[in-house]
Amino acid sequence: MVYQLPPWAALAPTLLFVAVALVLFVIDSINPDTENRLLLAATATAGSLAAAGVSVWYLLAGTGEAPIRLFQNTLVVDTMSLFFAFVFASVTALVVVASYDYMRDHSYQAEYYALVALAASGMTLMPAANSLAVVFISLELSSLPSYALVAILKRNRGSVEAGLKYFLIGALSSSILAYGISLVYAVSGSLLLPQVAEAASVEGLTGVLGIGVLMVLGGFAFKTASVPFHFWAPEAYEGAPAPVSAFLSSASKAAGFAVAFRVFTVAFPVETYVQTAAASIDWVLAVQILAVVTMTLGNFAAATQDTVKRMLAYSSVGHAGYALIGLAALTGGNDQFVLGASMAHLLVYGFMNTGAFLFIALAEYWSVGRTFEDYNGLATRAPFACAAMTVFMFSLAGLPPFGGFASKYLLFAGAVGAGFWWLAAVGAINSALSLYYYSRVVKAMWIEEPSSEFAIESKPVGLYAAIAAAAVATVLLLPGFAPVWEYAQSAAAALVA
Amino acid sequence: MWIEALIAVTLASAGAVFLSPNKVAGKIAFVLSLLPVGGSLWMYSTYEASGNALLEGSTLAFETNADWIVAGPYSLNWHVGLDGISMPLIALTTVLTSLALLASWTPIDERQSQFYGLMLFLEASLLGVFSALDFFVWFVFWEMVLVPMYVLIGVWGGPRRKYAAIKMFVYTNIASLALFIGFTALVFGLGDAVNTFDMAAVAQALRAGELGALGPIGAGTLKLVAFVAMFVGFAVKVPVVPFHTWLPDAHVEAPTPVSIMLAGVLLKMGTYALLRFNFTMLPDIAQQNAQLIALFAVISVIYGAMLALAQTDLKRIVAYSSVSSMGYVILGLVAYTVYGMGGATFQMVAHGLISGLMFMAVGVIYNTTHTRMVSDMSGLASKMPITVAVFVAGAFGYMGLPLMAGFAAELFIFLGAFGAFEGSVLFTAAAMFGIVIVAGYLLLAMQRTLFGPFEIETDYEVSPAAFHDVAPLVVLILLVVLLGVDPNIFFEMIQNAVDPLAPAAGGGV
Amino acid sequence: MVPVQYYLLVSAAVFCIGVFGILTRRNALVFLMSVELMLNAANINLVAFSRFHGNLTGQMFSLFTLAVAAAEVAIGIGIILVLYRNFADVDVTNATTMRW
Amino acid sequence: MAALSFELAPVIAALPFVSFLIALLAGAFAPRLLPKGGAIPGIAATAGSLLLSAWAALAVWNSSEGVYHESITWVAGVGDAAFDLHFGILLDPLSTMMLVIVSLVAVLVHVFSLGYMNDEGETGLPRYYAGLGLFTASMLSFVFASNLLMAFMFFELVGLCSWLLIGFHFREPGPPSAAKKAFLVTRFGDYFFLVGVVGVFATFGTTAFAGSESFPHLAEQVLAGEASATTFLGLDPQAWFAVLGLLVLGGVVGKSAQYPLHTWLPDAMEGPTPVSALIHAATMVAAGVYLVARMYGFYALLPQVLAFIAFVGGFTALFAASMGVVKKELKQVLAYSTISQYGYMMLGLGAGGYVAATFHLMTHAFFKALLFLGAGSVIIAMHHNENMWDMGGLKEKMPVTYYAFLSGSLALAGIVPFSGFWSKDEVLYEALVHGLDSPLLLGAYAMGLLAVFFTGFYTFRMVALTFHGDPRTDTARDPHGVGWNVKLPLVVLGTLAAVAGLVNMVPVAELTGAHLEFLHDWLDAGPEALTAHHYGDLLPYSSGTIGTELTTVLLSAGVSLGLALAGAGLAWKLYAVADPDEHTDKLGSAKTVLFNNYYQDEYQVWIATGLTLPLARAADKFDQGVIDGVVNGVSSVSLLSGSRVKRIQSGVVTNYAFLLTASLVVLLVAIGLIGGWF
Repeated sequence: MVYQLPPWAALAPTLLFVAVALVLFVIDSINPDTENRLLLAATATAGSLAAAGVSVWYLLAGTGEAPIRLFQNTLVVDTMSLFFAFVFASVTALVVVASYDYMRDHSYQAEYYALVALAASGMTLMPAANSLAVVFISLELSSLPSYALVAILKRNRGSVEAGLKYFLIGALSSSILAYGISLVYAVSGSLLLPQVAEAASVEGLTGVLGIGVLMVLGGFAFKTASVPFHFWAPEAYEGAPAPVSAFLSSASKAAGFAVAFRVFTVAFPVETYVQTAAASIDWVLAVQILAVVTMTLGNFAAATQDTVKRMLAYSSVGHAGYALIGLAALTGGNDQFVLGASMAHLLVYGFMNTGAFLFIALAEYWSVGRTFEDYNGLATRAPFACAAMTVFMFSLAGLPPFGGFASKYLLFAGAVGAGFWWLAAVGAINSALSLYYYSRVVKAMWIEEPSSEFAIESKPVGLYAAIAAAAVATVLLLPGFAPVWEYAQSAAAALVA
Repeated sequence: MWIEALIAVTLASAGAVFLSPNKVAGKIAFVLSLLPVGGSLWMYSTYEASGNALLEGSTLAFETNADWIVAGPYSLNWHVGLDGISMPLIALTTVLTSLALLASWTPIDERQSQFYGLMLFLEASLLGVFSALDFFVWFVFWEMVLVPMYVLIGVWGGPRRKYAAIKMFVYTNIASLALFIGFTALVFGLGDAVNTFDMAAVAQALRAGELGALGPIGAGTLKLVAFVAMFVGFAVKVPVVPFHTWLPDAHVEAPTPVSIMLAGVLLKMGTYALLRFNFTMLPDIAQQNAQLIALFAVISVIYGAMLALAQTDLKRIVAYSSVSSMGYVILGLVAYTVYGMGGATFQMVAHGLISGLMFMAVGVIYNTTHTRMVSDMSGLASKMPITVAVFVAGAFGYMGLPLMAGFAAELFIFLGAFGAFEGSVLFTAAAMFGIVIVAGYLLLAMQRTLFGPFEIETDYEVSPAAFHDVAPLVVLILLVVLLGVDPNIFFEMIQNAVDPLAPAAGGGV
Repeated sequence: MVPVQYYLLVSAAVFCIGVFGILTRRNALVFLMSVELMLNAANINLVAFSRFHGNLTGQMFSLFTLAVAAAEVAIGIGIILVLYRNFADVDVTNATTMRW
Repeated sequence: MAALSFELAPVIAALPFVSFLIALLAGAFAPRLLPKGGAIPGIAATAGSLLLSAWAALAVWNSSEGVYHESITWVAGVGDAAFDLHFGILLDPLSTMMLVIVSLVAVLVHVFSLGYMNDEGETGLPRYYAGLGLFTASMLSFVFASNLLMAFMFFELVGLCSWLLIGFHFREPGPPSAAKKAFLVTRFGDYFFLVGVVGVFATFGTTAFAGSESFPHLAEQVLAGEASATTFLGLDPQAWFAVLGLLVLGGVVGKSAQYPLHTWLPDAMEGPTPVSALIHAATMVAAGVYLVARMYGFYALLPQVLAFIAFVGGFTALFAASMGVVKKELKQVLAYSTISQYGYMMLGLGAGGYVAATFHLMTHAFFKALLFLGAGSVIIAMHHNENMWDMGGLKEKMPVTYYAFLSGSLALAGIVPFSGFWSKDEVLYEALVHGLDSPLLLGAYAMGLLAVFFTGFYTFRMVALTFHGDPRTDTARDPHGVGWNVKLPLVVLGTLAAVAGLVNMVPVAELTGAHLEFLHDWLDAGPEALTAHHYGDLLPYSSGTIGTELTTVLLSAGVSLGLALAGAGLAWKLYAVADPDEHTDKLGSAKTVLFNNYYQDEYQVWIATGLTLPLARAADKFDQGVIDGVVNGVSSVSLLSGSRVKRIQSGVVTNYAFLLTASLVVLLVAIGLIGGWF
């Protein structure tokens, strides 16, 4: 390569999102009453695709293989951060494209897309954060626009209620996180993750440090919608506009995991904190408890829902439990496999879960109704979209030939490999239960007779395109799982090896 | 590349049929399904392999081994190939699918293109299951089977189809998860000895005793636990009593062609996997617990047969008798003799053909009479003679009439099992009593439905079945007789493939 | 010089007061205030230990926290406004259309 | 030329099989092209088999080794300890004799069927002749089978054919039921047989009947301590071999309708009468006894088993004969007589009378086929009414049938000089001389002897009621005529029934010293290991005599003849009158028992429908309720707990805050305690 990009260019995905947000603000300022939805959506789409493209390019070019450290090591760009940047950017692109149709009657178009872009920029920063300060700020940067996005349907009681709950729990959680950070700082005297790792050797303050660590864990648990910080999730996902639900349940969750992976492996490594500390801070055990409770509660609650969207909301909680296995099965030894599996799962999950919520968006667009019964016989009206939804459901349930199969089973394999076969077993039981409620959707669409007459007047291009893209990605991610796995493994290697 | 081509052609056919109009989907699907039939027969005719695919010193037919996912410490390979155990099952799958498609023309009268597309998709998955030699690839296909099955039962099934479909779906999925955990635990327990999920590598390392501890679990316990997990996982699929209750429901509700596939091929996945995994990889555990496993087998045989005796629905009778017949396979496997294990494999093929035949015949009767209850009809023989003749022939095949495939298979199993391990004489003798009960319930059902004065409770005109309904029946019965008269068509290659497994046991017959 | 443990105790007390407020008050604005208390408890720690450790990281971070808190309040007030518009109250326990 | 006749041996069985295929295929696709519904190909095929069988018999006689033994490998075993499975042909005096008998009876039955089936306008003739063809083919293959496995296989096929033919009139309710019963009961016996076959394989690694690698030979060596064999269940060779012998015997008891598996046979009368003739005389029922004779070299080593065989045989002979005395239907009487006669054969075999039993097997084949065909003729005449009380006086109307039937009856009753006398007498003689040292055998002999009286009685009761006295119904007064195709087989068999006994007139031989034991010579002609002589050496019995051997012979013959005459005479006195009474009331309470066949059917039906079926239903209930209940219960419990657990999401955000905080505190405390922070 002749020309070497400057180091800050490693933050290109983040910068692109920030730029998109600013451009949208500019457009909005020039013509506040613009009716040109296409321009706004296209700008946002272009920005997200560019961000995704840049992430892929960097990954392929090996940019992150030697971590690029910026701003006095408070930001680090490595394979892992680029990997997640790709996840966020692609989910954002899907959401933005879908929103073109979904938000067609909305009056604050530019603000909507700008908020999405801002949230995305916060998310792309999160996996790169190498300082607890950056962790907190990037987390807030992604959260604050999200609150607004959830409540953006101002006249819709559901949306507002969802926004309120999300916000209140979020505020509480972020203050817990902040307090936790302050306690960790109290013991370690630094906010840089590698230096925090050394705090484990401080004598006498294990209790303070331990409380700090668990409170930080709580802050991340909020972001990932893990029990007991999940309470906002069912309502927020149900009440929010469906594309926003997709965004939150896929990208935002993945961001929470990304930051958690880095913080817990770099700042609170298992070797020093859990195994050799003066008094053990067994956060792995805490995560294991959270993982088991999260997947169980999420799946069991999802099994008996009446509305599809809320079922998906709970299933999203359940998937948080699966992804937590990545942290819960860390042993300080050969952790790359399971951690990488968890990352790969989050990527696949990004596509399949986004797709599923976008199908809900489509159904809401058609005013089909919210319950399972309302979906009865939908396949006779919209076979293509229903086929895509079937792909998402089966993939979420972990069935081949879809991407969710590979990632989920490798995740379980990772847990077994780490010696936590019981974690995999609990996951397995939950997974089987999830098959039940996912297949309820399939059953409603394909097997049941239509219960009511409704006409589908239009087939929105944006939604269809987004759903189709997500479905194709979900299918191709099984045969094409190799690159995902490869980069997930090297991303994990960047943290634990 | 032949296996890939076989699967790809089947998948492409599935896609083509999906897009074809409903009216001609059945015909297109049948014609397209002849391609894999031809392919598998060609493969059979050029088949050249020796030894067991998972053990040292084997050469496989049509083998491909390519990287699929290589990253981190473990690699997953696209590894497929055939040995004497899988080749017959591949042939069975293609042939039975074709015939099942033909048998679908009459009963499937809505959403045909979807139905036939899914059937072909199912076939592709099954071909994958029987040819894959890397665990992960195998598992992909193994689970892939569930998707079309669920929809096939759920959409085109009987009145309780939704219940049956979801039960089958969830139950067998739990089983898959159990076996997945069991197997991966073994792979990871092997530590650095094996860094792949290749079944052959894992099997050889396990047999070489390289299993170490996994976390807090010692090697001995790990072996046992993994064995149990995998056994339970496969036992659901087989199904072995007491994991069988999904099967009758699924059978009764499934449309005829799906029942044919279910009984004919899908159940064999379980026994095939038992042979490939439990009995090949952990022979010491299997042999230490031979009596217990044999007890499961005997209970399956006798209890399944007793249940069949109590049924009043023709399809349920055949469904439960499948439970009974698959018990013999378990007995043969645990014998660890060439006759026993070979007979078990042969029984997979034989039972596949015979149970397919029985379900098909019941289906033809149902198409005409619109009832399957034994009490609702009698004397069908005078109205549909050819169907009844084939039904009778199939039923006698099921009872193990000599010179039909079922007898050969059961005989091999009995020969292999008798005296193979401590107490095997009694277990074998007990299992053999199944041949009396099976005769009892089949003869009873036939006497009531097929013979006696003609009567029927439904208002449908009973007339002889159409040619395309009868033709697959006749083809099947001919195949059953052919295999019964000359089992060597498959048995020779089967023996060759199971022989390396048998000496591990030492004695036996 | 005041021992650093005292700051810890004070911050813990403030934090607990904030939590107590969140758990007992139903008014959304009070809820916000309580959250501010909790954040400030964190700030107390940060500033105190910044001094204790002899680096400015903590103090710098507390400034960020203040800024973020302000932004949070801004969003919060916005949401409370639309809450009031839709539910005619700022009682956070009123909005229970979605549950189970 | 001998070689060619042996080479053609497979054709003996293949010919009827071809006729089966012709009848089957032509019947399905081109019924019009099938001459006489398949009878002509069948007759041609069986006649061909008869000729080839006779030729093979001659060849065996002339061959230097007296045996022809060829086999092909059906399935080759792989591995060190494995054994091959063979199909083979064993032609020796015993098998060729049986081949001739079977094919002869088959030809005659085919011819008779022309009259009984074709002329009566039956439908489904191709199916009928296909069944006959397959039946004959299976039986012939069974007869020349060179090993136990092959024998078993065709034994089973014989069972299938019996099912097909007994249930020929499938539109009526009775025949399908009878067919089912026949198959099931014999299957029950065959279960033991199959276990035995597998056991023989496991023990000896071969099931061949003949040769140095045959299982009787190996067993002999093992018992002589010259070789060793694997035994199971911790038994010593002698006991284990006895177990094997008894297991195989299970199949014999089933097929040859010995007590307690005899119940299928009377029901099997639902089949067309020619089929009954075939089943009883030459094929199915004969198969069992033939099997014991075939592997006599093995049984001869096992004294306990022999005693058991003899006892079962003797008991069955008496037991069945006693039931025959009260039956009303012509064919029922014959059915019980069959059971009884096979009991004699078993008695003979068990008592060490290999030649005697084989002799009786042969003579019985002739006279029983004759009696059934005669009965068929009567049934044609009576428009398919089988009740003897509706007959009477048919003697004048159908003389050919009468005299043929009478010949058969005299043979059955054992009246000198008809064939049955010679063979039955020899059986009883063997039982007597060997029984003098063995009380068990003597008991069996006593039962057999007593049965002679009953046999005479029911036989002549049957003859008298059918042919003598006044016609008791209009049909009997004006019977339907029968054609040549009915009379020809009757004449042939009538002659044979009268004279076949001459081949082995033991008493005469003893009396005169003349060499008249042709059958004995014939059965001694084969290879050493398969000869009657060799068997005699193996047998554990010692012979006793009453006085001299001559007096014993005469005494035995005299007593049995006397009893037979007494029985016959009593029947004649009671029933050969113009208007006979039933006389059954004189039996008192025994009458009910006899009419109900000692409640044998009842308890067996009870085992099937009163015990097994309820057990199956209970299993079904258990399956649905408990096993499936657990499965469904797990899902219900899961869903219920799901609907409970989701209630935690109350919708009130302050509750969420509380739960969140509380959980965090709990987690903190728990981890803190575990970690030892405090």
